[in-house]
Amino acid sequence: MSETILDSSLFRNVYCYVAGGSEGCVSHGYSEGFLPAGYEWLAFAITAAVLAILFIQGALGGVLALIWGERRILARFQNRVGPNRWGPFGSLTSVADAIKTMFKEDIVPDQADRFLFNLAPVIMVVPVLMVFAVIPIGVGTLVADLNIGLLFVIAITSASGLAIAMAAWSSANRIAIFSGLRAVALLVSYEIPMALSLLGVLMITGTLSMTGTIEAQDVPFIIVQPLGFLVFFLAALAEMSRTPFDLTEAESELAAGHLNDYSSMKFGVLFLAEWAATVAGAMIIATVFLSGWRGFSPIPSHIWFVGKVVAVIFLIIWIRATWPRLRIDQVLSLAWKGLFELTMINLIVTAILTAAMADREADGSLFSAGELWIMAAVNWAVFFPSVYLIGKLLASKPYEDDSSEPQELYPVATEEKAFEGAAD
Amino acid sequence: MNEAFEVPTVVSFAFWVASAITIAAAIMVVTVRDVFKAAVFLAGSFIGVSAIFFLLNAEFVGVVQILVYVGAVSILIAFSVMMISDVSHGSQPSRARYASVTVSALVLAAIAVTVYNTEWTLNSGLTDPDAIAGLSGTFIEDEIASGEGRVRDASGIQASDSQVVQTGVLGDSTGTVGALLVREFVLPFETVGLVIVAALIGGLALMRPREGEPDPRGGG
Amino acid sequence: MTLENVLLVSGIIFAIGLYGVLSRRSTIALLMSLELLFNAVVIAAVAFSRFTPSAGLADAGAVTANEVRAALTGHVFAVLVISVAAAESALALALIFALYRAKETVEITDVSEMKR
Amino acid sequence: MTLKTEPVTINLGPQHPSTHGVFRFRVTFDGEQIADIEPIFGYLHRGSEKLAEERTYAQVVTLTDRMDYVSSMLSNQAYILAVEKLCGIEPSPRGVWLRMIAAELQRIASHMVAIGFLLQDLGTWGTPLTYAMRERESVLEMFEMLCGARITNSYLRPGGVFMDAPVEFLPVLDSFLSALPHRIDELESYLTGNEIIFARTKGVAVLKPEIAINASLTGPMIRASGIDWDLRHRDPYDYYDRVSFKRPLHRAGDNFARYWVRMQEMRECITIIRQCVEQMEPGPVRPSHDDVPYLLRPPVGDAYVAIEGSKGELGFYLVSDGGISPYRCHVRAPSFINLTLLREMLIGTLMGDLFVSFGSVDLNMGEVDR
Repeated sequence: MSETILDSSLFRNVYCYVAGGSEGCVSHGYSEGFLPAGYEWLAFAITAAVLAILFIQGALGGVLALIWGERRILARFQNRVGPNRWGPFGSLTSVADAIKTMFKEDIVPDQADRFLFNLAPVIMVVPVLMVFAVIPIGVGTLVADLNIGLLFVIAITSASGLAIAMAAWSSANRIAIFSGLRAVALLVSYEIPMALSLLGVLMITGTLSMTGTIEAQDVPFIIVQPLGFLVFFLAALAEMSRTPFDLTEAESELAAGHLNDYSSMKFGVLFLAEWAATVAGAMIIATVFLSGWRGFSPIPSHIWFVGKVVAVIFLIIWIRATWPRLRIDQVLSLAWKGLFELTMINLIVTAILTAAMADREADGSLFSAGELWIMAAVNWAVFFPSVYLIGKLLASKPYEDDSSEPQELYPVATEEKAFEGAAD
Repeated sequence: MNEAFEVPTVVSFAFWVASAITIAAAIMVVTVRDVFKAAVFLAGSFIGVSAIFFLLNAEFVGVVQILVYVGAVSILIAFSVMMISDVSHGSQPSRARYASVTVSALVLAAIAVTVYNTEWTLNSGLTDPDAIAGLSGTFIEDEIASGEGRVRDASGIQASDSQVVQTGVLGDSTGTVGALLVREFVLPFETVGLVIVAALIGGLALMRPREGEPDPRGGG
Repeated sequence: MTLENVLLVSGIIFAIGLYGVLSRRSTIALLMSLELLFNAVVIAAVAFSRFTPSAGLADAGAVTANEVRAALTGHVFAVLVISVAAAESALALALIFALYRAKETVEITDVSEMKR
Repeated sequence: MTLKTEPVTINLGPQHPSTHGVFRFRVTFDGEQIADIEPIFGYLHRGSEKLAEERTYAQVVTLTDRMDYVSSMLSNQAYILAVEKLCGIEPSPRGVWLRMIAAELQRIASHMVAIGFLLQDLGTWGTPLTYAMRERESVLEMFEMLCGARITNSYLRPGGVFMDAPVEFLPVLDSFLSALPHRIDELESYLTGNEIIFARTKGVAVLKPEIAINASLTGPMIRASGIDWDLRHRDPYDYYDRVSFKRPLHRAGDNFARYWVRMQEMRECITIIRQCVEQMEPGPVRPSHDDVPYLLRPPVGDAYVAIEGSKGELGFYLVSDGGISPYRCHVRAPSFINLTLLREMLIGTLMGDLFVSFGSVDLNMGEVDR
């Protein structure tokens, strides 16, 4: 087990710096470390702790940057200035907000179930932070290259539904319970198209590992798998509860949903978890569909990755700035009547293509770039008619009879004075 | 005993921790009165079981456990508790509590006696180096397509271009489980698919609007 | 962590689940206990996969790939059991809802119609 | 969801982000579906009608500003018309044209607010709201030019307006009116073709014409149900019989129809204002103080005047006992009357529709509670 974890170079670098001497490190050119032999477990623990702190801090910084960026971009969309007081271009506003949140009074409602109420933020934030561990943010820069990375991400994020349900139920607040019910219905429904849309990618890469997925993308999968990308993107929006699927905390309906009764740092943690989920979701989209850290050589891989993540986040913010929210029944029917069918079409087409071209290439990958381009052509040919058809199917019905059509009456008011002095 | 199947102390320790969490959570599930809390403890128990799966080199099963049980089953149970406020007031244990404890204890005793009195054929008793490599080392397979090819220990051999060095099935179980599911066990696999479809239709049939009830707007 | 220990843990969880099935009155709590029973069985299946060799491996002679793969039969059964359990719990919840709709209760002692 | 589950009763409001002030619903939900709904108001009750009995006729104008604070010019207009009828004052032509311009500008501002907040209720995170509020801001700036106040204008006086428009006003008005169609097009291209807005608003909270008439709904609400009822056309006050305009009707009676009617009415406001500017001639903006003194003492009697407010028929009923202040002042508040159908509109809809339908009524708590 430890061998697979050691394979990721980030972990190896830190581990060998601390432990040195051991077998795996010597073969990679490391010499002495700080610790004597026999204390590998301590080195292991130190490495894990260091990386965990590093990644959590990274995630936190990403979240603060995202909050600031979102506020600035939203302001730009809305003809406003946005936060511009604290720090250059207001970039320290999120920090100030975080500090303010920490100093607020921690309130637990009288009727709340204290155990669940306190536990919910933890359950909410831990899975999201665990996702960051398997995402390669540059060549070899990841904590653990799990051989089941993609499945791990889907599985671990599904726990957030339980956390929302816990937060909602323990608040003993009926509006929060609505949020919990919605969250459960929404998350359980969207997990299915989300997992199925990744299955198409899986057929092409033949691996669940994140690194393997990136290495297989001689052509970014957004081109090879347009349907898969569309469905995964929408499902990810739903899982992150972003517009237009932000029903769990629909501001105009539920105020803040399950967050209603939280205050101080518990609120901060729940809030952090949601925004971290957005960052993580954008990272996964960038990894799986935008070929992760791959790019042209003069620019380092980390910059490529960050650039792609920022592009995805911008798209998400753009959607938030412009789209209204869907209703719960529409959200669910979109999942079951729209996205599910689209993934099925995608799966069938991809399966046929994969079967037709399944032969291992010389470099060990399943498909060459040329074959990926053929796949892309076929998939795009399928993409437009299927999206059009499903869209037609789901579109709101026009008014049934002609009489419902709007009309404008032309006659001048004085010529057709039907009522005489109604007010007298 | 051979070293390949020896369990490291760290893993052993982690197993006991995971087991303790699982059992404690399971006890809470059957004793706590608040059904919603029971559902949360159930999720905790599921996570503990999935940790045990990870420690038993069954990553795929562990992830499926989280995905299905934590992500769907326990959430659906919590959903039901929220919808049916009848249960939220708490569920009393029935009067048959002592009888239940007795029965359970007897079953546990029977299991324990059986487990400790059986002479298990263990992996650690294996001597064939090829078999050990196939399970937990790295191996090379002669004819990959048919599955009948001979397995050879890859640790001493320089693999040629046509040969693929594979990780032992216990080291990297995901691919093998997938292959097994659609080859040897395709019939049970399809049957399970049928069962799920049947459950889906059954659930819909149970929940469909009855005669005279107002038709709900929209899908869902 | 030996096979016996894992099986013992599995047995303990099974016993706890059994206690829950026998003693709880709420059908939802009953369902949860049933899931514990399933989990106990799955742990045992995976443990056998990990610790005991498949039939062909213990014998002398050439080891084939199928024999090696057969060591993971327990994993396959675990996956199948989990799938069936998921279907079962979905159906059970549908039944509980139907029960609640008809009887306004989910307590199992209140719905024993045959007794009367 | 057809699960027969225990109904949940929730108090939404008075402290809630989308109750347009301090309104309170006591809603009984069956799942997400609304089983019963009881509107509760009075949280903004300030006794304006009673306060009016303590003030002179001129002072009451300031109270009307604070009734419907997003269309105070229209409240002013209704009150002033009632006073004029009570006292038999003949208004000055230029003053009437000016107050028609002010009223139509106010209608644009009010509809912009209605549309902006309706879309805010749909969950658009403020983008259409800021676009709509930008237009309202231009209108408010013009009000500032007219009378020095932006929201609580008190611009109108018995017989005309407080003062003539400054020379800069008409050019600004002209540039605003030429820009506005493009702005409305912009807003409409952003909204009217949006599939999510279609899906959320079409066929939701339908009001049949019969029900709408029975409940004496007025304004955009009833015109969205297909009833051609516009007091500017049916019972012209001021000089509305000298201008021509279209009356947009929609027959669906749903949330989308109400949104659409408001959108089109803003375009008609532009043509009305242009006609007013064309027909306006120089002259006094109100009668001299010899004819209309500050301290009005109307003869004993009563008067009811209703105008087409931004939300519907806005009527003022004044009773005079010959004193310096009204003996009784009653307001027919369109927001209040339009609210009476909330129950019929909303039962059976989902929670997400609740606030959208509520927003589509376009009510103002200051006017509902008075």
